[in-house]
Amino acid sequence: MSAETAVLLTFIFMLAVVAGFELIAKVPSTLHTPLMSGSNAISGITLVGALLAAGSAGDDTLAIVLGTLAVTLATINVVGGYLVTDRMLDMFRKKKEREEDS
Amino acid sequence: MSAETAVLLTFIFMLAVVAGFELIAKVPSTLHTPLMSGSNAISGITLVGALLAAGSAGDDTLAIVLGTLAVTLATINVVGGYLVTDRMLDMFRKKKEREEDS
Amino acid sequence: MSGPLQFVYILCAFLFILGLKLLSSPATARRGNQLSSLGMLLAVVVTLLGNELLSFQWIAVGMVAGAIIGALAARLVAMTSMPELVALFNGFGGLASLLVAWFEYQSHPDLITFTATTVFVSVLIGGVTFTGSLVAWGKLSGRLSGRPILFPGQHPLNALAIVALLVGGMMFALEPAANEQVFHAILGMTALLGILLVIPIGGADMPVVISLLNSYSGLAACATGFVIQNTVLIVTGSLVGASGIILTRIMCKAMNRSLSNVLFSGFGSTSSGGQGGTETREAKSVTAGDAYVMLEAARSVVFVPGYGLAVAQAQHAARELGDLLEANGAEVRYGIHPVAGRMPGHMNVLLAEANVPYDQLSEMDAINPTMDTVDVCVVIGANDVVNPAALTEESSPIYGMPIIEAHRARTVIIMKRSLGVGFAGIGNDLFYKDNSRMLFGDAKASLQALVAEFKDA
Amino acid sequence: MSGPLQFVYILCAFLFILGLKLLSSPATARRGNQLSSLGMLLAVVVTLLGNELLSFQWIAVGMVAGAIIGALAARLVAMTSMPELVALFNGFGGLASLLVAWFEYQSHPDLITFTATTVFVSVLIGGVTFTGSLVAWGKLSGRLSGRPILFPGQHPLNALAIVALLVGGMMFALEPAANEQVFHAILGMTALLGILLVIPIGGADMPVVISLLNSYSGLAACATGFVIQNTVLIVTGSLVGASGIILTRIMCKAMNRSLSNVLFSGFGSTSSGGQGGTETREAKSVTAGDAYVMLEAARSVVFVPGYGLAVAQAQHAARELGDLLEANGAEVRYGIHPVAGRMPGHMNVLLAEANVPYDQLSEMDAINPTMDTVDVCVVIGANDVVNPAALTEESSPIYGMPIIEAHRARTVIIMKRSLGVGFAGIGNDLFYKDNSRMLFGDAKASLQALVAEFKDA
Ligand SMILES: NC(=O)c1ccc[n+]([C@@H]2O[C@H](COP(=O)([O-])OP(=O)(O)OC[C@H]3O[C@@H](n4cnc5c(N)ncnc54)[C@H](OP(=O)(O)O)[C@@H]3O)[C@@H](O)[C@H]2O)c1
Ligand SMILES: NC(=O)c1ccc[n+]([C@@H]2O[C@H](COP(=O)([O-])OP(=O)(O)OC[C@H]3O[C@@H](n4cnc5c(N)ncnc54)[C@H](OP(=O)(O)O)[C@@H]3O)[C@@H](O)[C@H]2O)c1
Repeated sequence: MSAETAVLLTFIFMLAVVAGFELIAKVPSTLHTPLMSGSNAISGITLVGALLAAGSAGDDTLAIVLGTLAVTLATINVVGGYLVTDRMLDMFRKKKEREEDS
Repeated sequence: MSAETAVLLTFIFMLAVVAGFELIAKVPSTLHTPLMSGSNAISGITLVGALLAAGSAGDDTLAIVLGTLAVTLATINVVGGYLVTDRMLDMFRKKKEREEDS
Repeated sequence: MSGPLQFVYILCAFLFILGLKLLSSPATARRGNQLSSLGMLLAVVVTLLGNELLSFQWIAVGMVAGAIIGALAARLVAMTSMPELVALFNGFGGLASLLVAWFEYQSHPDLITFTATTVFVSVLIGGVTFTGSLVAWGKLSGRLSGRPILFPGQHPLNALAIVALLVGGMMFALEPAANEQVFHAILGMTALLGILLVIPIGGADMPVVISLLNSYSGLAACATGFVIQNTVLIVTGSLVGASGIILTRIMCKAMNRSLSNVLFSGFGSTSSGGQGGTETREAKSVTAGDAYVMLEAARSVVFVPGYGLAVAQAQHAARELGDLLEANGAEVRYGIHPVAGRMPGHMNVLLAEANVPYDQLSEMDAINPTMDTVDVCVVIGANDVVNPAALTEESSPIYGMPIIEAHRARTVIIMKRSLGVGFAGIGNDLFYKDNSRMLFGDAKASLQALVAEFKDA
Repeated sequence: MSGPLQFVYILCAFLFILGLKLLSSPATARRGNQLSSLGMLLAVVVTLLGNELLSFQWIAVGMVAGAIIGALAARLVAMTSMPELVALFNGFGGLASLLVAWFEYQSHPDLITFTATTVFVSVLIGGVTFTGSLVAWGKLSGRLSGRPILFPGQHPLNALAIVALLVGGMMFALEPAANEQVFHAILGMTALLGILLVIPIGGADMPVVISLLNSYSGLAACATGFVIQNTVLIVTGSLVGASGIILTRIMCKAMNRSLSNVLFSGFGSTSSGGQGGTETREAKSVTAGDAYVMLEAARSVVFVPGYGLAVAQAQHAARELGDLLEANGAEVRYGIHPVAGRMPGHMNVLLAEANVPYDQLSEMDAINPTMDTVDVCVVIGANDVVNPAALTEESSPIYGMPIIEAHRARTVIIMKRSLGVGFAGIGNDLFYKDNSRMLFGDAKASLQALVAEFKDA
């Protein structure tokens, strides 16, 4: 990795941390459970690494098992995390909305 | 510029814009005048470009004039901007602090 | 991966950020979550298209299986079991990153030291996250005892395990190809360490543990991002890391305990006994009929739910009573303490499930200043979060923790099964105040009895 | 520039960010500004050390001269002249970036098209910022008439100038070396364009213009940052750009006008006449003695300052009266409208100069809900920001703009020199309400008369 790239990646890291703290500090306590499950879903981004692994496993059985299992687990994390967050958030209704529904 | 560097710089731009909007939206209206003069001072970062110019001017008279004038003006912007902001902010006191002073 | 596809990663990162931003209000939060998942989908598609992968067969198998399991789990779980489900998902995420690192090593055993180091870090964090989250899941779901498991020599044992892991990691990083045995030992040790670190922590502290593990997995993603120069990993990792750290800090602050106290003190190991035994004062107990008379006359009512509401699954009954009180002309609000229940925002999710509109859910800081004008405050299965000792008794372990000041209401009705203690394991003066009335029994049963009184009237 | 020094740029950017973050509270803002200036110092030092510069002689000359001028200007200017000083500094910054771009061209006339394009963009934004800010400075300081200067064919002329500039820019970008004449023409044209664009805008709209020009210079810095691959320029440019855009939006929203209305409508060209002439109702005028009697009996007083406070330099007199009222047992607050005066936060700075503690300065949204319980509301040289027409009269040009609802106080005392209009050029029903009393005269003189009454009593 060139020094230049290292500098740029560090810059990105610094800015992402700042943006992350600012944004998350603004999430109201009402939504802390969805925040927890939602950021858990985002951390399933390891799926990207798992895909690269499973897609290049070749013939080695252990490698295939590792890659496929990694994809499965990461997908559970991503799909389950987003869906459960969606299910929770769908329940948050304003008084007005609630009356319109019923 | 390599494609990779372009991607990284765009990333930095995106994150800086997000961080900038989040941070500045939080500045209370009480401090909007210092914010204006302070961000004006920061925009004097062109000083960096002016320094590079004035430092590599060589013998060309026009180049020397341009470089030196650029350094002068950018320095006015930076020094004046920060000092005037400092002067304003120094006046903002809590009730308690004010009583301690007098 | 080619340039244009890299630009798509910027878009993905932006969608994750936008998703978090929209989470700042319940009205936009759902759209935010959807945008975030769109970002994830994009990242997956770009990864599949932009790399020359050998075979898609195993990818398809894994993704289909994972999607089915994930969707079923998300749809079927009860809202009251949310904490354990998040713990489980978190564990799966940890195991996935461990497996990716293992795969990396398996396919190229002769890694350079730098890469081997990050493989080790990924395995370490991933493994600890996996078994630690499983233990947390067990404690939260009641499959394991919630009591802290303490034994003599625990701290030295943990220290030993950590030292052994670091030594093993060093050996592995320097000569990965020659040290396959060491790598397998590391795998086992990290799994063990996760268990060892979490068993001495009480069940109710599990949300802190999960947040912390989640933030570690974010930091691990950052580290990996630097290694494979993947920007989206760096950004996502930072966001997840920041979220975990902030949630951990909020919980510790609301419990008025330091993080190291949560992790190492075995807090809650004495909770079931408590000081209840030495109590000589008498609490005034009432029947549902008496409580009905008080509520019927009240113009302003505040419900304060706590962990007992979740245990009794009483959220729907609470909503029903609230609606009846409103129909009866009273102003009804719900006062939500930030750490009521067993995870941050727990009560909000339960009440939202029961269709309580979120504009009726008031935060602690909004409800306290108005407490003096409240006619009846109904405490439903809450204990520590309404304990006035936090304000007055300097010797109390929860002294300094902000509480919902229920005792300042004209009348307080407290629904719980006994005079027993809550999570912090300490007695509660509130039960013995002049304006307090205990309505003993399961919270759901008590609420239903009140609902019946209103309907009969 | 070598790697390690590049890392220092990250630190600089972080210091700028931290500086803005600390600006979120008056208690920490000063430290934030100092950290930000430290970041700038670091950036300068790193630039001087990390590049092989030919000579430091001219740098020294420029920096010493600039520092002396800047410091003197910052120390000597009166607080009431802050808007024009910011305009002037902004103009200097614009000219500096124009000169840097010119230098670039002067030293390597055979630029590649891409670089030539950014040189053109820098010259364009820099030049417009320079002359535009100078015009703004002239209007704000009274050296030029504040009236919008409108003439027939203005819009076509501007369009022509812009088209000519774009054609020139294209020619220049394609063959920079051969087109020196064109470049000089571009220099002249941008200067002219800055003047043309700003003269049709009324004096009171100058803060919007300055914010907008400032945000453009941020965007120009971003563009330059991409060209010379300088990260700190990109980040700083984004921050400045965001700040300018947000401030512009706040001002437009608080005035309930669109940005294009501000820039192109010649708003304020009819302001001096106004509808005052057709008024038949009588406003009740009082003397300082009468006003003293009302204030003496008041338990709760709110001051609402406006542009007239700045004109009269009445901030110290207001503070003195406030202190006397407090000594007399009244609760005294200052209700600050976000666009009272002529720049955002203008009133806050003036009152802070007069030593009013910032915890007494209440924002509009905090003061309005309590207005019904206020005994006396003292309006000091404010007009539009307390005009109830904004709430009720759909035909009014300011309809929809949020105001400080002074008319809801038990009694309103209005200090101004006449029944004349304010910036928006419209009449104000407040002056004719039953609970309103006009105290005519210069605001400072009226306040001093009241102070004298209190001291004599
Ligand atoms: N939310 C978080 O993020 C989080 C994280 C970590 C720790 N904590 C801690 O958890 C505690 C939360 O406070 P809290 O007031 O919500 O709960 P609590 O203090 O743990 O008290 C819960 C009460 O509910 C009662 N209860 C249990 N089952 C019931 C049922 N079926 N019907 C009626 N009542 C029932 C219990 O009394 P009986 O046995 O007499 O019925 C118990 O006293 C705090 O100490 C907090 O620091 C929270
Ligand atoms: N703050 C910003 O950022 C900003 C930016 C752009 C535009 N604006 C606009 O500026 C206006 C600000 O409203 P405002 O209420 O502060 O001011 P205003 O509506 O412009 O009214 C100022 C009043 O002060 C009086 N006055 C002038 N000199 C005085 C003196 N020496 N003693 C006493 N009174 C004096 C004038 O009345 P007499 O002549 O009768 O004395 C005038 O009516 C709004 O329309 C706003 O939209 C503000």
